[in-house]
Amino acid sequence: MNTTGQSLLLWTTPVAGVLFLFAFFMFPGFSPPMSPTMTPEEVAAFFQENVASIRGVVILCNIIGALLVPLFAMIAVQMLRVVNSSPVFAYSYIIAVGIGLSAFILADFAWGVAIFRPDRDPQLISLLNDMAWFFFIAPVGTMIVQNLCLAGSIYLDARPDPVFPRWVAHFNVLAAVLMLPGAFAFMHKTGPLAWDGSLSFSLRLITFAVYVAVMFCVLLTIVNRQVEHEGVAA
Amino acid sequence: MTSAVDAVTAAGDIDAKKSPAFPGESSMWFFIIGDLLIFGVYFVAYMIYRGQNQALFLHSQQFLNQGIGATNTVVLLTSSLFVALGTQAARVGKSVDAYRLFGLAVVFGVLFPFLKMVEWIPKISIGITPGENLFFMYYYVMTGLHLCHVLLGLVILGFVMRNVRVSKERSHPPNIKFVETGAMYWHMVDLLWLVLFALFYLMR
Amino acid sequence: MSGGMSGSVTANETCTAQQGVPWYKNKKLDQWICFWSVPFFYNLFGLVFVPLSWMMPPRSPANATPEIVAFMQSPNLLIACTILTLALGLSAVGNALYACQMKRMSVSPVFRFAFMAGAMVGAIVGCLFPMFCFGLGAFRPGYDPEILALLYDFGYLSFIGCLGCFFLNWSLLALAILLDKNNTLPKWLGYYTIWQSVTELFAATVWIAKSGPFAWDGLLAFWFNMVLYVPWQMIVYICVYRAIKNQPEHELANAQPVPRAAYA
Amino acid sequence: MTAYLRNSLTYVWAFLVVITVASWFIGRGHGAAYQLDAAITVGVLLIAALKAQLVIRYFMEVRFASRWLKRTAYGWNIALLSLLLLFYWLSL
Repeated sequence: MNTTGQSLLLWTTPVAGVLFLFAFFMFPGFSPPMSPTMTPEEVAAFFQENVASIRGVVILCNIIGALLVPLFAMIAVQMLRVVNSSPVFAYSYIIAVGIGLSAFILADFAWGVAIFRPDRDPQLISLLNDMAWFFFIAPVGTMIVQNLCLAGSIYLDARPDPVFPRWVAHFNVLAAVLMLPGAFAFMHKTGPLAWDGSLSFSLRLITFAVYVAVMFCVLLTIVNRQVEHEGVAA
Repeated sequence: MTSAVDAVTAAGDIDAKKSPAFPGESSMWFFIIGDLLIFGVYFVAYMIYRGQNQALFLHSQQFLNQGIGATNTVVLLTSSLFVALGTQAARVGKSVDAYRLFGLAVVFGVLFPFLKMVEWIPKISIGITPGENLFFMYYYVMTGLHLCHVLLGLVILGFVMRNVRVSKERSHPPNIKFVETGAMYWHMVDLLWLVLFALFYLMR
Repeated sequence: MSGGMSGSVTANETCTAQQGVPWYKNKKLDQWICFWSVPFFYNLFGLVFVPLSWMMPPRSPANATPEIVAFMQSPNLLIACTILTLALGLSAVGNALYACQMKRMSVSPVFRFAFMAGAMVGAIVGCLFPMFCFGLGAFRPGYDPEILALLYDFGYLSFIGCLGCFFLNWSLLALAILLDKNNTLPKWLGYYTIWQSVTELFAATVWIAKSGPFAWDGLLAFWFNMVLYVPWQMIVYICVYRAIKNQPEHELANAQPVPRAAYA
Repeated sequence: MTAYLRNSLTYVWAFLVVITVASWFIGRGHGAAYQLDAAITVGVLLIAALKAQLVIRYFMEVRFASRWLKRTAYGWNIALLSLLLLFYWLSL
């Protein structure tokens, strides 16, 4: 197996990271995040005032979502090297990534359609905005299952020299737990669990950012080790 | 009356005694019986819903083309005959005959979807679609589902022919279990159409 | 909807599958963890769609606007959304179990990869999206009745009318079972799975009929399909249980100690 | 190939075609509006069931099959015919 391609794809992750930071500070809806208590008229006014920046972010997020796929695909490839009795964890992981990514892209599209004609009926703009937030929350569930599958396959790795170090499993469980409160945003309009709250929004996004950064470093090491130990050409 | 036919015609059979107690794979019979039950539920439900609105059903039925329906019945019966004869031939190892007979069955089988299109397209083009009323919903769903069975059956017959051809070329007997399994499916397709024809085209 | 099938096979059986080995050292532990997550998922799934949201059994497409509005604003829908969001990832696990069995069959890998692609799309458009359509109405009760009616139609049609992905998936599964020479799953299950994929075709009428037997709450388009689907889901699950249990040791990837250099 | 013409299956087929034409003759429209007509309905349903019986018996070779299969296949046909006639009668 040649790992040049693996390394190359892996480096799309920092590109996504840079774009993510850029988008985060460019989108006024995210700094500070829009409140779920805004009335349809307020939402419509907000979109009308920030047309250019939101539009930019919608396009960027579309790309960011896709740029993160290679990282998850790399994790899946390495999961398939882990020795369990079957590839069931890796397959679950791949399907869950597909679901989570589609939800993220749908969120992005809903915002994109809202900003395409911001002078639409405020009710419709507000509906699209709500829909976007709903789909933005949805990947929480798939991330939890993804992380637990990865953790499970690491814990059960039968190799004497495991593919992933054990702490990665603990780290994945921790990240899953920290992202979990995000799912409760449907039930709260104010407070830390609302979609702009400290638990559902800040904690979740920080966890996700740290998670991506850490997994990037982990995979970098794994790919390098694969080169070293197995003599696969880099 | 069927036993009388048996007595008269059994002498002409190529080799009736070689027929097995359970033609084809037994799992195919599981499928056939289940499929017959599923269609049976739909047929009975059709009769019940028809009873609630006789006038609508009677009026809508007039738009169906009985000629094509009857032709398609004969087409499927003929195709079924060739499949049955082909199975008999395959059973006694006459691969060349079997191959020709299955070929004829496929030729007739292909006529069915063609005639179905001749029937459907003018209807749809004058605006008679499944959304027209309950009768036409039933008509399109049932004939469409049956058509799916026909198309699947043609694929299966194709595999049966391949099996027979290979046996012809290598001059060993064909895989009779597989031939029978495919044949049973094709007869079931025929069988379902016989009921469909009566229920949709003919009854009042 | 088909929860509670776990009663017939108890957790103890899986633990004693290998004689004298504690459950946590079972070589098939990964498969068993995923396997037992399925009843958990289906129970949650049933909870979300039936007693929490009362979205199922389906309401009539012919309902009057006030009825639709009242339903769309019921606050339980938001709890249902939360649970579904948390549980949706488990649908991936359930489908991965099927994909793993397909890997053991003597068929091309294209079957399991196409199956996995169908599972991804199906989870979004046939499960998450409809629930969100209902949740959106409950989240902001101030929406116009027309918007709520739109979400109502969108929700039900995508839930019950989502047939392409599932037709694909069940056909792939059925075909794989029938073509398989290793007898991983029984042949009759393959035929039963064909009916299951045909019921998906029956559901096509919900996009047309607004009332009667072919509407999304109709006798033929919904209830009859349920009569076929619910036992199928349980039977296929029991068959997968047997397949995992009877999988011979030597077939397992972790059966032999892995030598250090045996990578790639 | 002429052996196949003198096969019992071919005779069955000829009979099937004849009764198909007969049932079409019974049920054909004359250009007039269709009226509820129990005689036509019972006639065509009986012919359809007879045809189904012949196909099951001869083409599907159920006549040589096990008793279990015979009962199931013929039972389906009889049950379907009875239910169809029953619900037709109820709707009259």
